[in-house]
Amino acid sequence: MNTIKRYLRPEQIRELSLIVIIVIALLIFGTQINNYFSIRTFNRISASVMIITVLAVGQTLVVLTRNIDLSVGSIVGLTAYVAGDIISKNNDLDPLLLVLIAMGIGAGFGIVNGLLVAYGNIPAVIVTLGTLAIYRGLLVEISNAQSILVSNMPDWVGDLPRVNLLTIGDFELRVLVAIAIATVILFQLMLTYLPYGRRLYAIGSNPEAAHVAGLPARRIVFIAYILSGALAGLAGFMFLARFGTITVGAGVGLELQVVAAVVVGGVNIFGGTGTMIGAMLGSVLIGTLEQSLIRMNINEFWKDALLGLFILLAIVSDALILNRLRDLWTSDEMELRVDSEKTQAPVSIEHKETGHVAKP
Amino acid sequence: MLQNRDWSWLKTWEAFLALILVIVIIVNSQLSEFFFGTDNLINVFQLSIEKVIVAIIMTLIIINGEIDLSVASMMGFAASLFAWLFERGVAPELAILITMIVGVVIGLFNGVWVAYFGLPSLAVTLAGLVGYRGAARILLEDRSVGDFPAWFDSLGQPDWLGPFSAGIVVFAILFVIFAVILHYSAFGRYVYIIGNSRDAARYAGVRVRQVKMILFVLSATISSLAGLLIASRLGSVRANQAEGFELDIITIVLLGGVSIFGGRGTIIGVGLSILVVLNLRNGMGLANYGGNIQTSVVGTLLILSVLIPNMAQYLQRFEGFGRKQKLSPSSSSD
Amino acid sequence: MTDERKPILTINGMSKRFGATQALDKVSLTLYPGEVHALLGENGAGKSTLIKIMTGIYQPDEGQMLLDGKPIEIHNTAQAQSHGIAAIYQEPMIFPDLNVAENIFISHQGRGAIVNWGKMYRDAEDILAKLGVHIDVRRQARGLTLAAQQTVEIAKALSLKTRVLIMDEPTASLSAHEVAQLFRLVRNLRDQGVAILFISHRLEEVFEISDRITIFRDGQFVSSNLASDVTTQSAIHDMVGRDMESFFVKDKAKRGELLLSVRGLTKYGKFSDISFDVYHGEVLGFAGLVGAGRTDVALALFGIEPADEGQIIFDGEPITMTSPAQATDLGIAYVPEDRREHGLVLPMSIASNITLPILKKYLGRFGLVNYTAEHETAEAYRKRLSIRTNSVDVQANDLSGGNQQKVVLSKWLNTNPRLLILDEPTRGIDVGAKAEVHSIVNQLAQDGLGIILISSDLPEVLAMSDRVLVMREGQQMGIFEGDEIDQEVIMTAAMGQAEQTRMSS
Amino acid sequence: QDDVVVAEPGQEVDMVLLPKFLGILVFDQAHEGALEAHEELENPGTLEFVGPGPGEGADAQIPFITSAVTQGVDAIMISNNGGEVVEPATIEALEAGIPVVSWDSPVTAEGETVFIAQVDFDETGQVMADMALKLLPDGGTMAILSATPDATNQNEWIEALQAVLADDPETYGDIELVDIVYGNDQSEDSYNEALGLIDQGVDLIMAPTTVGIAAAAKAVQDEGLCGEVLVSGLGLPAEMQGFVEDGCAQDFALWSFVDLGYLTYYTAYLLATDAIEGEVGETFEAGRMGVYTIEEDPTREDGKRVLMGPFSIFSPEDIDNWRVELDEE
Ligand SMILES: Nc1ncnc2c1ncn2[C@@H]1O[C@H](COP(=O)(O)OP(=O)(O)OP(=O)(O)O)[C@@H](O)[C@H]1O
Ligand SMILES: Nc1ncnc2c1ncn2[C@@H]1O[C@H](COP(=O)(O)OP(=O)(O)OP(=O)(O)O)[C@@H](O)[C@H]1O
Ligand SMILES: [Mg+2]
Ligand SMILES: [Mg+2]
Repeated sequence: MNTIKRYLRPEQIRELSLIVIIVIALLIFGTQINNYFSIRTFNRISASVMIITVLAVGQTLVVLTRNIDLSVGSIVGLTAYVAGDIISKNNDLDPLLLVLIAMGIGAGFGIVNGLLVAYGNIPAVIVTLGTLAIYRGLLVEISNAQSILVSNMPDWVGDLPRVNLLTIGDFELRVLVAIAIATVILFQLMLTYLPYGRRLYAIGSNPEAAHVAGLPARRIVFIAYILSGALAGLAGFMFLARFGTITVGAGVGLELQVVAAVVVGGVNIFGGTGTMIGAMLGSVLIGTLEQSLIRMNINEFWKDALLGLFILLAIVSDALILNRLRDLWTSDEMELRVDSEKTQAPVSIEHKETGHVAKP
Repeated sequence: MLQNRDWSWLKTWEAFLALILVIVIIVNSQLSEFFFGTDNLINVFQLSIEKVIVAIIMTLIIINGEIDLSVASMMGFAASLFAWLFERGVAPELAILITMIVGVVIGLFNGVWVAYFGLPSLAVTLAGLVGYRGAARILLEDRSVGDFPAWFDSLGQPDWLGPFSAGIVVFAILFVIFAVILHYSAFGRYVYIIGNSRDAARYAGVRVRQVKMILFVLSATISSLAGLLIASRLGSVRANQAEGFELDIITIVLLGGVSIFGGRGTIIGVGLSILVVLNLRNGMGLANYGGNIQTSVVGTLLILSVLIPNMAQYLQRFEGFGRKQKLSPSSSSD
Repeated sequence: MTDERKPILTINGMSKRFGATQALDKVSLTLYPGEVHALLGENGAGKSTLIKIMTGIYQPDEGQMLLDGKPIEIHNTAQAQSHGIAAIYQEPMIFPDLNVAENIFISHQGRGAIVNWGKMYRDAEDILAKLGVHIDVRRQARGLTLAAQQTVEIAKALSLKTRVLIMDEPTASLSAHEVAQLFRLVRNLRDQGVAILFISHRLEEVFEISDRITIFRDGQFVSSNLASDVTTQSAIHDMVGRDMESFFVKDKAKRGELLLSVRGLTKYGKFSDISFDVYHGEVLGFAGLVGAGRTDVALALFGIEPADEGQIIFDGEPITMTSPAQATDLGIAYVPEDRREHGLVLPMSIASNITLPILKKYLGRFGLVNYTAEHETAEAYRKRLSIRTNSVDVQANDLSGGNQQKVVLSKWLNTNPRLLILDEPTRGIDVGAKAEVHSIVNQLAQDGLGIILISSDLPEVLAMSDRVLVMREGQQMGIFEGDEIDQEVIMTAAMGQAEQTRMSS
Repeated sequence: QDDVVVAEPGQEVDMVLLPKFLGILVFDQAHEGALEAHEELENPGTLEFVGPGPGEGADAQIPFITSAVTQGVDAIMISNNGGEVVEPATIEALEAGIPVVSWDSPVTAEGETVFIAQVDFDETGQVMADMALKLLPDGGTMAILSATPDATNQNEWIEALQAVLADDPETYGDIELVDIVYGNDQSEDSYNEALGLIDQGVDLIMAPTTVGIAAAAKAVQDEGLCGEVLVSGLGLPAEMQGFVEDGCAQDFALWSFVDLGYLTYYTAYLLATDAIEGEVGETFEAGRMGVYTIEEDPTREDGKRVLMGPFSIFSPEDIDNWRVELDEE
């Protein structure tokens, strides 16, 4: 039991159960929808999930620190517009450069959010509620309420959603989907193996202790917002490629879907726990529902009601079951044990210089 | 609350809002000679009356240390439910009654999770925000239902009572009632106390759960009422009615000086904030700024409303310990 | 002897002002390697403020700090750590969602770019082993006992090559054997040449552990002497500014009618089979180590965490206690151990705190709160318990610990209780305030209240109680009376070597 | 004819042009046309182009109407997106003596002075039916991807289309209208709705909105179903060209929104300067576009309209004739 406890944490049980739920949902849809288990379904769901997933990764960084970023929908709209505008005017621009520009613009908005939250000491909800509106207004202003049209962009932009990275038999992995998956893996590794990642957890887990422990809390939160902004920029680019036509209303309301995905994925809205894998699974569940219900005969109008129910279930199971598990995991068996003889020996305070981390 | 320190701080905040209000009004009157016309002044209220009605109860909820993100969805759901019943031939009076009862039930549902299961209201009402909107869509799908009886439509029109619509009358009544409740009744005191320290309240024998339950039921009921008022003002209902209103409502409340962490704020501040936001929007409308620009100006104001006191505090070199530090530095008296 | 050594850290003429409060006024302090240096002072004397300056949380208005004779400036905790200065607070500052090893190493900086988990676990185990304790370094810190949390903090300080270790009231919530364990660690560190600045309100501990004692009063330096040259009397004189008579005065109670009978009270996982009686006019002490379950019994009696089994007979009536509101109505009052979290609504005024439990009684016309009546009550208590404040409109936050405790007492006395449960009523308050609380308790017993006094301060329980109930790990070890009330007997019972439970009357 | 009213240039009248949403290309084109007329008539007054952002509710146009009234403008030109919701507000404007000229999408007979109909609404139904017939000569299923459920013009066109299909089963009997969905004139919503239609297996998506038809074409393209699922409706040549070339969209129709804005402005200007009353039978000259008459609207009871027309049909066969030269822009 203890070994199990040691290597399988409650969070992972949470993620496993999410996978089970997704599988069950897929099976149910499979009986209801003809030809459901096909590459087309996979492509459809993955294409609709990829944008949310990238945003959820950024959102998770911020939420881990006990903050929130509600402005992502507006950042997506803005970066999609600006990127579209740039590529419309410079058809020869290198694709990679365009992506970098989009991410840079997103990061710029992240800087504003981060400065206000981390250094202006303003609650994140207030800052990002404000910038949600401000960035949208900015989009209307700079675009002069004009749209970006597919026809003005080079073909590769509109074709991008259909480009495969690799094809194995019938299975196709689209480039944009691969980017989303890579983002998840990259940031999951960051959370696990970079000191910065661990500090995100530390700050969300106990902000006061982080301050006392001398962690540069402000800088860490600031960087989380920049990363979230940059990822929203990436999502903005993906948005441009997927929908082609960008109006001033692009990305409205995305923030809610993203927060919902993150919450369903088991990231604690009050910081400290959660993983990128979980956030991705949350996005997948939401995307599966969205794209499958639309194909079902019952009714696409059930989508939001079901989604609301799933969010509630996620919260309730977190509170009622996961907390039990956590208690169980941290129960007495692994308590402090004092070795009374050894204590008599002098404690050496010398220790190895390099500590616990290795050079890469 | 009768606390010297709080009062002095809030007074300055309210003074700040009042100052902004005066400026906005002066600028507006320069923009249009019709600004001071009764029609315009009533319009200022009339067009957002449902939001400001809900802002009153949201004030109590946030002071209590909770939040209700689902208000706009409940408004939409109530209107949709009413329209759906009406569509099916239910008498409108009965449809209103059913809608309000369902509103109470929804409030109980929200409240149970928060008050009795101790779940975070942010998360619970986020689920509500998505879910109740979804329920509205199940009812109305993408139909637009209208052609309500004339008496119902007239509720929402400016000349229902004198020059006022029913919404304005409801707002005025609720504003006074809730101002008194919040600032002068035991319930209001509990709302503040719980917002400051839920545990201390419980240890003092305050029925914390009951208070939270009442607040969420009130929130759902008033939101349902507001949803019906929109239906009557517009004369038709769609499932997406009132979508996104929660942002405006919360903005108004926070701009009114209510702390997002609970425990602080006054109805008067929120009243001033309502006037500022509505007049500002009206003025920008008169100056031909689009809706998004208006919203971003309000958003800027929201951020400034916290940034300015923070800066002032910083300039006075009150160094806080961590973020938990409240605005006013405490000084020992012995 | 220590004077010949070179000081590690010297503080000269340090001042800090908060608004109208001069928290520190040109204080000085010298820390030598290998000494335990105690810092004493009443509540609000400025001890914590000095520590926060030393660790970079506050910036001083004037004054300087010399490390090894060289002036340094500390702007944040990370800088303090790099100078070898670390602090441990009364409430351990751990990260519940991180595991033990991470908690130890989280503040380490510049040691490579990638976390090597295996090595981190090994290093953490090494450090804990050196401390002679075993904690699973892979488990999450959530749910660790306070003592274990504190051990993690010490391990963390050790891992940071600490030369100056500051401990701000580290023993306030530790049990006696945990304190003993902590002191062993402290002595080991001292022998390694670490300078330890130790703050505590428990004088016995201070004399037990420290080599040197510095005393502040009202933000000013008063004295600094070798511990061997300081007596309890002189220390108190320096702290309070006057001599104090014995603190514990308890007049023998005239035991009145039976007020409360508890039989077989049980709460699964917390305590079981607790039985006792409380009479009017008597003080029933609850002794035991921290975590013995005393607070849980009190919470059950007050309806906050109702018991699962057992009988409560109050005033001859069997009752099922389900909520604090019900308890309050019955005339039971509970002064909780955590004053700041549970006792007071800190940002609210003293007056509204005092009237809170029976606010309903202050409603005037139309059910609205009668502010005049509320003020009169608050003023009355301000005089009666001599709460030191200019006005009852002041936030409870602005009062010192002792005065806050008096506000909590006022709040419950105002409900006109018949049974008063006091949970650690003098924890973290200074000797002067402590004496005042004791005399209030004494007076209340004289007035015929039944009082349950839960305290981990053994001398206090011994002196104040008519009878003492001892608990250990959720079990009732016995009720002691008269001559049986003896430090040794009680400690033995609390530590678990007592004979079978004895019930008295 | 000598009773043709000709506008007298140079009079100062303040005008407001209110589109359904900002950020939709066709409305910008209408604005362009209005600006052209504004300059042509040397109006020293203002022409404001304001409106809600995409995705706002049915009532989002109301504040713009009321604030125009408060500003005391001389004419309001509105493309109604709120069904009857905006009616009380426009009636208030009419009562304040401000002519309300609806264009693109009418308000109601009581809530407007006159409606500038781009094409005959019944004709729109006919045109769409004919395009469908051309694309599905052997019959098949068709679904409509509309803008918002409250867009009066779209609703009327859809009704007209349904009427045509029902009235002539002989010709159209094999075309089955299976679903009507709404994309709210937002690319994302329209795209997702189009995907839903594709999954339903419809043969033809008919989108009487420029945003909808482009999103549908993109969805068909991304699904790799070009030519299998057909796309038709009302579209902008500039936007649709690429899709048509790839075979992902087929025939579509439109009229000139620039002209619509131009004609609307002329009508509103004449009303605001009291040159015409807005009564049936009044005839006026609208600059370069020629002479128009206010007539009873046969498609709406008690409605008055100025009919612009005509339709332009864009089909893949003669793409070389309408191919938009992007370089010109
Ligand atoms: N952040 C602050 N803002 C305002 N006043 C403060 C602040 N911190 C401390 N004070 C005041 O400074 C004085 C010194 O407080 P400090 O916490 O240093 O006392 P202490 O000696 O640690 O007392 P205790 O024994 O109760 O912990 C007190 O009067 C306190 O109210
Ligand atoms: N390590 C711990 N971590 C968190 N909570 C704890 C811990 N130990 C005890 N508690 C909680 O603190 C409260 C007080 O504990 P308990 O009643 O067991 O102790 P006690 O005998 O009253 O000790 P004391 O009052 O001296 O702290 C209980 O609610 C208990 O669940
Ligand atoms: Mg202190
Ligand atoms: Mg206790």
